Amino acid sequence: MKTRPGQSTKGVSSPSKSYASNQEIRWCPGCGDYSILKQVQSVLADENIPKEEIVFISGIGCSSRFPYYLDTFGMHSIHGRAPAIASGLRAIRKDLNIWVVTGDGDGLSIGGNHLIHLLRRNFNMNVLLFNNEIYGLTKGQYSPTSPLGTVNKTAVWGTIDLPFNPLKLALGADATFIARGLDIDPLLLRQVLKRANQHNGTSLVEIYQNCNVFNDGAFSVLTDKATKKDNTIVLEHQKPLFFGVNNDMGIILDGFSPRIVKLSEVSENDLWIHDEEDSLKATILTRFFDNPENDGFPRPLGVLYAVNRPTYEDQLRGQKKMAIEQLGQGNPYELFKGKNYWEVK
Amino acid sequence: MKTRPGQSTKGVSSPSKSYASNQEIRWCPGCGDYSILKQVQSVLADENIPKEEIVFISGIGCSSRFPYYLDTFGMHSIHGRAPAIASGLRAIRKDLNIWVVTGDGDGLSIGGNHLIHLLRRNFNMNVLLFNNEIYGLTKGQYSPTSPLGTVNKTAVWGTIDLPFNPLKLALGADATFIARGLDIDPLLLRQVLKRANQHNGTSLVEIYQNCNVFNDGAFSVLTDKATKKDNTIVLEHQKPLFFGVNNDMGIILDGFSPRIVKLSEVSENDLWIHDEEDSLKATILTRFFDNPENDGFPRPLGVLYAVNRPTYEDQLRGQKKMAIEQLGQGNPYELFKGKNYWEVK
Amino acid sequence: MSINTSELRENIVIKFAGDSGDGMQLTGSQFTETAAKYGNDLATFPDFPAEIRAPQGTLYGVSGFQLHFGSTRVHTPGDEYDVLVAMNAAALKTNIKNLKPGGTLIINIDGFDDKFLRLAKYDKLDNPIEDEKLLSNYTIHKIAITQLTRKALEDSGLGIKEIDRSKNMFALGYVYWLFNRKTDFTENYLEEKFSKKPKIFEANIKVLRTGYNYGITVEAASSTTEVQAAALDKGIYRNIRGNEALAYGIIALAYKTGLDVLYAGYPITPATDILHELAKHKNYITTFQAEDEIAAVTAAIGASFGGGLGVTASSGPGIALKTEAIGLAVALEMPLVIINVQRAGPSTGMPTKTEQSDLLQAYYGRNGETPLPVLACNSPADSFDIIYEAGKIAIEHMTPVMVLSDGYLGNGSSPWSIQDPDLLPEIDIPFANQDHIKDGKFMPYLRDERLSRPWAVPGKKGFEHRIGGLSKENETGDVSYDPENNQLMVELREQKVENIAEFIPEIKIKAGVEKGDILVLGWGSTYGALMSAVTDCHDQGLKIGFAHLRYLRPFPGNLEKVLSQYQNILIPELNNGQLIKIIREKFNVDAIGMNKVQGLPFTKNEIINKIQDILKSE
Amino acid sequence: MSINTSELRENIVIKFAGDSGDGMQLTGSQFTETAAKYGNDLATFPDFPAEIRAPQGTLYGVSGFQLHFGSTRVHTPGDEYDVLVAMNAAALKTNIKNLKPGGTLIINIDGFDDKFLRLAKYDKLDNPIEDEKLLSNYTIHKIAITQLTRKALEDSGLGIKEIDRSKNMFALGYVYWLFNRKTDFTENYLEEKFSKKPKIFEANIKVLRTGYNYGITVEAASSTTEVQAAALDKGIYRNIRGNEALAYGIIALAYKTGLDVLYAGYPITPATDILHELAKHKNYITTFQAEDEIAAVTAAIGASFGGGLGVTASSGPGIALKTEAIGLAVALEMPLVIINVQRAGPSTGMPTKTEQSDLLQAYYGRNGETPLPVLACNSPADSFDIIYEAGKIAIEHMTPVMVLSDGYLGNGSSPWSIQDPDLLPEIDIPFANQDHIKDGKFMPYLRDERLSRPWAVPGKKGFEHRIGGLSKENETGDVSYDPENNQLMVELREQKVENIAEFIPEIKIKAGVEKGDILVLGWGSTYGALMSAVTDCHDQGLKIGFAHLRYLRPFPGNLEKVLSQYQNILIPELNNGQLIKIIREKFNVDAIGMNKVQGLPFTKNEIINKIQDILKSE
Ligand SMILES: Cc1ncc(C[n+]2csc(CCOP(=O)(O)OP(=O)(O)O)c2C)c(N)n1
Ligand SMILES: Cc1ncc(C[n+]2csc(CCOP(=O)(O)OP(=O)(O)O)c2C)c(N)n1
Ligand code: SF4
Ligand code: SF4
Ligand SMILES: [Mg+2]
Ligand SMILES: [Mg+2]
Repeated sequence: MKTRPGQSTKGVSSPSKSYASNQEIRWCPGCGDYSILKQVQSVLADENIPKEEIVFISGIGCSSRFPYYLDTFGMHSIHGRAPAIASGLRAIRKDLNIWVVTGDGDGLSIGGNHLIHLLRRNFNMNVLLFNNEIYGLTKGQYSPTSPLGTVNKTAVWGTIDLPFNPLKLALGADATFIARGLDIDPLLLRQVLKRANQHNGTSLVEIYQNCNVFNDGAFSVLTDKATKKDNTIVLEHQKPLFFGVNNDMGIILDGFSPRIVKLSEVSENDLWIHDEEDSLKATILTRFFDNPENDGFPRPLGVLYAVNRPTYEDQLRGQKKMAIEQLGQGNPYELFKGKNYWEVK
Repeated sequence: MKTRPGQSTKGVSSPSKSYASNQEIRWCPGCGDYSILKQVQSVLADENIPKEEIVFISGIGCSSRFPYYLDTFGMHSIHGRAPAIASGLRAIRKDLNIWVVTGDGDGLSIGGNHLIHLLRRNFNMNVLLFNNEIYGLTKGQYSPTSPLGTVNKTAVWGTIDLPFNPLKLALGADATFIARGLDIDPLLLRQVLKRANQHNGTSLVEIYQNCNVFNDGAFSVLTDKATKKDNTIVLEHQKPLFFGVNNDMGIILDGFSPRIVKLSEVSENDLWIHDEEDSLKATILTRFFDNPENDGFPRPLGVLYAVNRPTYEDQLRGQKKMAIEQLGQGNPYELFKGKNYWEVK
Repeated sequence: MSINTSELRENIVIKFAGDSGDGMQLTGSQFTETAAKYGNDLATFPDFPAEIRAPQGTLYGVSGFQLHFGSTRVHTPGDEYDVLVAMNAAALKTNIKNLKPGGTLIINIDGFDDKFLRLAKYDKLDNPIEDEKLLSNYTIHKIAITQLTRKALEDSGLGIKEIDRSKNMFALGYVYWLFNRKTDFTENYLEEKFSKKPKIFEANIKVLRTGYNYGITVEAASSTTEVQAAALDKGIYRNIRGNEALAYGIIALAYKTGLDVLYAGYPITPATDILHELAKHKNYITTFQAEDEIAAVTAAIGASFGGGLGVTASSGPGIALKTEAIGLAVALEMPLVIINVQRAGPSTGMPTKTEQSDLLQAYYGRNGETPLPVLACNSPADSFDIIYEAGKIAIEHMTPVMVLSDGYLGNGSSPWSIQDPDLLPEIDIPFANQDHIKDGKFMPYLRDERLSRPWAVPGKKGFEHRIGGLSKENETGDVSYDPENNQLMVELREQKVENIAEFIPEIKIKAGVEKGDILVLGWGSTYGALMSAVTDCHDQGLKIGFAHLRYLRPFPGNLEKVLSQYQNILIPELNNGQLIKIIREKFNVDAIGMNKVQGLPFTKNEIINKIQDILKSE
Repeated sequence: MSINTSELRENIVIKFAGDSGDGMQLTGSQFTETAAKYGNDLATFPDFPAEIRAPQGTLYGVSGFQLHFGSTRVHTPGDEYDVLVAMNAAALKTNIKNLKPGGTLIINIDGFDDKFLRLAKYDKLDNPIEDEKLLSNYTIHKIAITQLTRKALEDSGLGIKEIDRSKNMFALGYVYWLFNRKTDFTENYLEEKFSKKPKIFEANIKVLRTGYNYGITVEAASSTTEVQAAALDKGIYRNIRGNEALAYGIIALAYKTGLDVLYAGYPITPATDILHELAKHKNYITTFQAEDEIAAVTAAIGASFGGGLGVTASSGPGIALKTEAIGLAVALEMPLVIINVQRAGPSTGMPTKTEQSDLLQAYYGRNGETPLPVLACNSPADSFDIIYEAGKIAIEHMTPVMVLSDGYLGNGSSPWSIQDPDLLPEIDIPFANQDHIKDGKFMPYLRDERLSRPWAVPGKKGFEHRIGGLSKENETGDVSYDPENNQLMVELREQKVENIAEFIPEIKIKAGVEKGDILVLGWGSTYGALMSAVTDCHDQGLKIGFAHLRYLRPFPGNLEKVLSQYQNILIPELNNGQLIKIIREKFNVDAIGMNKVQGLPFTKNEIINKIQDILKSE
């Protein structure tokens, strides 16, 4: 568990239902958010984190309604600012288990700056970025992740803004943990969420989420049974990269260039071995789909990158401790007086 | 020239002085900004851009006083927003030559989001990021580029925020042009500025600038005669990477890992050949100094990366043209009436 | 057998209510467009749930569309309904209290099974459609709309979900019959909308006609109802929503001035519809969806600096984010139009509901002394005029201008007497010229008789200049820390805005007496309710007058005089008292406030009651 | 030979003026600290150029430090100087107009060579130090300070630049002699400051003593001047700058409440000094330099949600950016302290100059109905009390509180009667407890008699709850779109803030009569000037009173009564009329405004003149 490693022995595992609040869930029927909620609840239960130690902070958007549905502490704040709110919370509360829930609009459009600053600072928390490539709550405008040429209410002639590649951007901002999951691949999502929660630092999890009302099927090639295996690749640390309906395709690195190969044609030893700690390889992985040369590459899922770096709050506390040792913490009267006081009698 | 390629034949080259405004320059004596101003004026003159077609937009900071000192159009706006202002201007004015001047605080702290969105959109303009690793105008607080452990007014116990690596962040945001110059290497700076100006898209030029009042010597190893050659490497497209006081050091790529070699020990053919269009190599270049493994690497200067991608304004104009062709541009009365009007007589 | 009798009515208020998935907005707007075609005056009030797709059958998932149409002037969507169409139990429950005694209640009985009753929190033993006492108050039409729709489409080859989705057409067809209106407008609409989905098109048409025919067949009503065309002024009309009218006004500004208009926005409810509309018209203007509200307003400022006209819109929280940049535009004296389609606050509040609580923010919500003109639309159609006037002021007086609309106006609609853009007032663009050059130097802050400065656009040789947010010397615009100059500039900017009073129309008494016991003074979207209420009270012989502010800063020059003609000033607002503060302060008038902060517009009766209270307490 | 005569004076205003590189701020603050040590009451006014390091000798590069010290109560830094130290021609030019006739003028004649004269825009034929007419008005001390300093240090081994940098110590030493004060305080200071640079330390000491001895030796004055200790109330005092006092007040809040205080800020002039000070005291509080102002205020909100106290500060433009988030804090009913160290606006304005023009922004500058308490400090020392009171209100009433200071208070200093934190008023923290649980569910918006809600901090089992910016049901805090509930919550939040009037002290007449012709009503940093002016006028027999608001929202309960005791209400403000708007609106009082928007504080005489004008025009 994220904040108290020894915790899980503390009690019996809570059933995930006990993490559900008494509020009626108000997403559209069929929305991918339901599945994500379920997996999060189940991970909280598996990790056996006491409800009262959990805080969910969100911005504004469909996804950002998330905290209402968990019987933990939570704040549904304002658009784009959840990372900053959570940073302030974490700065004084090392003991809590903190989650940020955001969307592609909330986290990358209005909130992009807070997100990249959070990543470089590396406050320990889990950021779940629900990427549905659309603004759901405001009813269907394009977002910073909508593919080029997307036609919708605000892009009548098609978008011309190159979308962000969120995980690539995160690497540019020196993220220590980046991962990707799918709303309707519960097993993988739970695994990724657990890893994120165990990471000590900011973990950014991009979750592809279907908005069945305004952007239905955006990820269907990645989720439909028929196409999924050929179009996704699940990464595992120190395991070779292979994929495909019959698990018969692999990826090798030819210099800097990844290439797809048939397993029948190369030995498994020649395949690219996933190394979570290699940021350059992670960079190549993030580019599997926005580099035109890499057309046809499977979408990497799982943990792309994970390294350790001191968290902001640990360093902050270190400084605080040092300051207390040096300066004490008692009545600040002496501080106030300073050296140049005088007395009037 | 940026906006009118055929321009330079238009008239005689203007002396750079004619680009100076009548305002007294009010930077601290000795500030690196003076030299940058001079090089910019000289590039404007060399490129022979008519004064009235030039616009400088800046935010707030010492660096952002820049527009006042040029006899062109200019706006000294508000903190962090220059990229957005310039985007709005460019959206309707394809004909101008637009420059954004910003600082490490202005452009990367409060303005970070506008900057990364500008880069992905690729509006054609030149962004000059004066990086002095400090907040100058507000008198010496740390900035998002201050090295870890920096001690100053707001970091009495040393900074604990991992600094941004601006060019790496820019690559993460899909910049099409990134380059780096030094305030007091006029020749190189002019070359870089010219290239930036010729690039059709957003060109981000990071300029290391000495703030001799609050952060004196931050870049002295890169600028002092004695250390400069060993600590910088000037990139040239399709040229091998070598450097050093005696030009006797080179860099090779060993898999993904750059290694410093003595020229005496390898043949020039084995050196890394700079390829401006290779984004992965550019990524490695940006990491020369923030990867602990790369300790002792020279700081890359010049153009790290430059590729072409359609500019935002060109695509916007394309859509506008299409719309005009399809819908006309005359009196919108018919549009207003729509189909469901009725007449009261 | 058909019914031949037809009752003549002046005004009808009809409410369509059902699940948000039931297509009530479409049903309502189709009926509205048809009413418009028949020449009725009208006002609409769509009312959506906060959720995108709330679960079926729940109380909070009820979506409603209210239409008031008539052969006389219509000012509001109406307080109470003559006709209520309730597609399920939740729709009935949330709306029945506003159905007039004796009104017509059309019920889809298939929406009242156990499940629907439970979701609507009715005890299943108390099914309202079997509650004789309740029903006896109304004329009841119980119809198994869902069943009949399914029946009609049983051979359509469509799935049950798709079939059920067209049951709103049954209701619409039935109501068309009830009001003696043809279905052809809607048929044309369906044809266009589903041109690529012929099966769906055919199903919808079939159900629409089934509903219509059902009316004929079962002789459900003793008579149908006739509402004749209204006696509007001569002209070409269309029905228009407020946000659409704002968009068209912006297009008119682009067309008339020839300026490149940049509309830069960031999505937010309820302002986004303006962007949706404008995005279609790239032939007239450029739209830019920015990364946030700050980028939107600053991009607009950039466009204005470039000699275009920058326009931006948002709602409450988004406007808050823009305030720093608006301050820059004030300091620069830059034309800029900012639209605030207000919604219920504070903070996120109730984003889909209406409120007027950003007036003080418009006045004072910036750091430093930052006066700017504030205008407010009073009806959906008026939004066109207001935005055009705002643009004219922004350009002619070189100033940012704030336009206040709200969710009620933005989503609601009213008939608009379409204006030929060629006949709109001319706009005089204060471009810089040689007169603004002194000793060879362009003077960007040399002022004309309006105190307005010249606009010098990049590209114009000899007019190079730099401007910024630092204190500027008058005339030269150079940075200046001179104390007296700073005071002068603060005063000049204030005076410039005050002077606009000379360029705007005086305020007129819109209803009632010119002198008397009470003046009802309103602003913005409450116009309709106040107008109707005062008209009624005046008809009853009360000495009451009604004036409505479209210009809130500066006020019309004669406002003080008008106020002095009445014993009492009543200021009803959909906020906790904002205009009243400004009026009290400016004119030392002890006005009476009336405040509603419920996300809902005033009803006429609320106003009438308040007026009567005041007169009683005298 | 030494001078034995010493003239006794009650009050002295001295101004040190020179280049920003001349160390005038250090000189001024050293003299100030010594005056404080001698027990004088005092007030300071540092005045820097806008540039970081303006070029030497220029007019806009003059840096000044003004000190008023005395044996009687001192309220302002003074309108005119008794003593002016001018290190160069530019310093003389910009300051001579404020030197009292007969005052003492100390001139560094080395700062008047051709180059300095040219930079100061003096004609070189008109060297002011040779202008007998000019000089005859003052007691002149012409000294070749630069030369004498160089001479003193010729063997020091230091370079000329470093030598010249210590010439301020000569001036300081000389002035110490003039006022009969010892140099030892400054010597101790230098020892500490240059502990690692012994050469520099020695040079400074030497020059300091050289200056002092020069006074003795040349018998430059016929007598030295004596200013005795002031009769302050009993207590331990120190001299404190406003921004420092704010920082200490925040530390006191942390100490007294035991809460984790998070101070989250983003640098901006003149608020940043608070962060500079607090960053030193990580033993008491946590500081966080955020990426922008929005991140700063939201981080503070996050800390408060976590059971800490969030504090944030900024100046005008930065406060504008925070307004959306402040609205959230109002809706959440979350303790939060926001400090606005105001500066001259609008927009970037004159960042290093003072103004009071963000009061209306503090009141109204947010979307929706967002009432919050507003407090303002009236002196540097009062800043400590105000911030402590603000924190107490924020916590006890669960509300964001806005504190207004300004550049003049933030940078200026005054003696502070140091308070023992243990003796400060207790703060009652409304933590949630079992009483707030109903039917097993925690009720985050169940209100106490103050209408304040309980604070349940993450980690507390059984108190899990979710809050947000959407409209909330009273008591449960659940999202609610119920119209009446929304109105109720708007009214409760307003009432909660209004009720605070019961917890704050009444306003008192600080000077003059309790009933009479004019009440001068002020707020914020103008306290000193108004106090002195009214005291003078009252001494002259005018029927005038003075009251000053520290609580601006809500107002003290007796304010209306106090206002009613005077014929006229005069409201002087360093803005274009802001408090006056609120007073007029709230109390229907036709107050008279007096407005200065020059980046400068009022002088006493400006106020006196205005008072006399009003009385004359009666
Ligand atoms: C300051 C502000 N600006 C704009 C909005 C309107 N708004 C609400 S949610 C949203 C975008 C939602 O998109 P995303 O974050 O992708 O979430 P989704 O609804 O798709 O889950 C916007 C623009 C707002 N509430 N506040
Ligand atoms: C909204 C706002 N916040 C803060 C400031 C204060 N401020 C002015 S410049 C600056 C930072 C300057 O740093 P940088 O961009 O690195 O420029 P430099 O002065 O170092 O050239 C800050 C914080 C401001 N003017 N406006
Ligand atoms: S609009 Fe889209 S994202 Fe939002 S709840 Fe509905 S399906 Fe989900
Ligand atoms: S403070 Fe630093 S960056 Fe600013 S003008 Fe001075 S030397 Fe240059
Ligand atoms: Mg989304
Ligand atoms: Mg900087």
